[in-house]
Amino acid sequence: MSSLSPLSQLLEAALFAANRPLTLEELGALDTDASPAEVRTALETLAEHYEYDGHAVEVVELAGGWQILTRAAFAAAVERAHAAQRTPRLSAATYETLATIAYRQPVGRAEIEEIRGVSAGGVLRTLQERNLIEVVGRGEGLGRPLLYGTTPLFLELLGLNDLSDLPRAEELTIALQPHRPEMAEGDDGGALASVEEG
Amino acid sequence: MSSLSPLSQLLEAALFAANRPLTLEELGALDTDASPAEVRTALETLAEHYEYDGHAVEVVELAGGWQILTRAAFAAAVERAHAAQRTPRLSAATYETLATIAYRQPVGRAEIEEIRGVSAGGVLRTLQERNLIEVVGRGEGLGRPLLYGTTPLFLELLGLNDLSDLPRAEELTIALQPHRPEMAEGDDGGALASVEEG
Amino acid sequence: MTAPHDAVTTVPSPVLPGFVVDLDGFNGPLDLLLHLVREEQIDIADIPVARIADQFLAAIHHLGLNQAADYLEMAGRLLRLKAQLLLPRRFDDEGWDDPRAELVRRLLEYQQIKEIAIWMARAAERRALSHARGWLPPPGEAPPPPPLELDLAELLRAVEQVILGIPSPTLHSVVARPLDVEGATLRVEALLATRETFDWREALGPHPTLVDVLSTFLAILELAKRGFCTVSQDLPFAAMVVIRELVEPAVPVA
Repeated sequence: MSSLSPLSQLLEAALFAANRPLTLEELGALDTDASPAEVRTALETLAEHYEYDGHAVEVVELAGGWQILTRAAFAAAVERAHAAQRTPRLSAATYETLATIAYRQPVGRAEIEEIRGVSAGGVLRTLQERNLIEVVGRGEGLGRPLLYGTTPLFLELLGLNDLSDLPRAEELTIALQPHRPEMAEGDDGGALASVEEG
Repeated sequence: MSSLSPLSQLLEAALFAANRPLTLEELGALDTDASPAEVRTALETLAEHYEYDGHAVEVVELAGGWQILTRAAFAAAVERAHAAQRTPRLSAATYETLATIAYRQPVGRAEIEEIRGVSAGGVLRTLQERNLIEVVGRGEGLGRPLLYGTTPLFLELLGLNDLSDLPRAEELTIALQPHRPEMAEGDDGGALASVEEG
Repeated sequence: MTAPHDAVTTVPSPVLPGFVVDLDGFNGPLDLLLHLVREEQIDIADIPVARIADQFLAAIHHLGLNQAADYLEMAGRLLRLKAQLLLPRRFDDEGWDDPRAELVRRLLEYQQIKEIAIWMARAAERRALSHARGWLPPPGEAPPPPPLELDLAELLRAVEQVILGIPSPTLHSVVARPLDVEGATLRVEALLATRETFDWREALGPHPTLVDVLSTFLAILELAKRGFCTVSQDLPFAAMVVIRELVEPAVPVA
């Protein structure tokens, strides 16, 4: 495999110097003469280099940007050496709230509470503090409630590139009653449509 | 050049993920079967790999231990691009957040977001990076939120001597609406009323 | 992306025999209700409300959740639903809306959220196996960023934008002007020196502000307390009249 091009080298340096995904725009600023297509090609060449050489790190496209990450196979070793800690797990209630926001955004607290059937104040604050959701505007109506949406960090947390990587409504199993699938399918449509509208 | 050995891969993953340089001893814990000499050889092989392919990063041994670093030539280029990306002007949203902090300090993120109705995380970071605001303490209440205030640089850039040189809140409406001089006749109620209209 | 089909079947079932369930196992009344429905192998579209309502009440009692507002609200809904279904309806009533429809919709919707939540948890777990760059060397000698421009007029325009954007009168605090009781006292004393009685408004000065009014009022009350004057009102809500009191021994008493 040939040596890395100067552009690939620049991109590699930038990706190594960041601990978050860098957008194509940010990467493009490294060499203003390079077109977005050239930047993308250089990134792909870089990724191939890491692949080909059997490196323990890889160049991945994530959360709308590019990042170098260690390969999953080495997670145990990295943690054993206490070189890095695994991010703490979130609670089921937190994931439910995140799921509601991800599919319904922009969405207000009242709607989140209606869907989950429990008050959401504490969880919303925690999610905001962790920068997984953010206020994206205000709704109409009484008191003009704050509306929430997910952040790029949310995509990073799940390892997604964008929101369309979330399971589509029709990929979900809604059936509560496996012995009566026709029932479930019928009701599926209704509930799914409501999610897709959101 | 042959692919990286499993030990070199382990070392690479750990060096990449660690938040500090790692000592030979720490690296040795990755594979207890490997002797210190083998670890050192594997590190040197890893370093050669990065050398051979013309990578923008290098594996180096410094006082504190082993680490992967961006090569100096590329680090400077990355820094330069990063600095060039900053525009000398602030966006409208940034100005509004700055205005909120200037008049409400010390003020927490939640209050800023409540007043502006949008998420403030990114803007706060930008303002902090530019040394226009700083953390001035912690508030009472849940999670003891960080409180922000303006910096001396903020005053310097505006050509103000101190914060009392900022127009007072009740003068502001008047100053901003010179075509409505009758406002000036009113007492504090005038400023209050105009706020309530908003 | 794994097929989500196995996701639902592997939902950790916190259930022990009967209603003995893990307190932390439920994320709200819908979760508990969904659990009961599943446990009873009930068709979600045809929930026997009376039975489920009783079980729900028993369960929250058992779990000590009968003080939790979220659960109580659901219990109330179920009991209302139970009562509605007890009302007689005609056999030929084609326009009958199943009062359970709303509950069914919410349960299905919630189940969907639960499934997505499980998918997300798994995605996050996979992602957590990869580590980002940990140690970042301190920035080198970067050229200074271009000098920042900051403009006071622009800042003030931004203040107005912020004020306009506030939806309700949440901004109550106006920078307080200190009351000038001392100045007001001087004005009242000057009037008392020359006049035996006067309308208190005369002591306000030209173009009085709210602050002037309050200052003068306090000044008059203070002088009255110290015995320099009395205050009277001819009628309720009529303007106060200030009357000089003769306290100085030097002043001859008739």
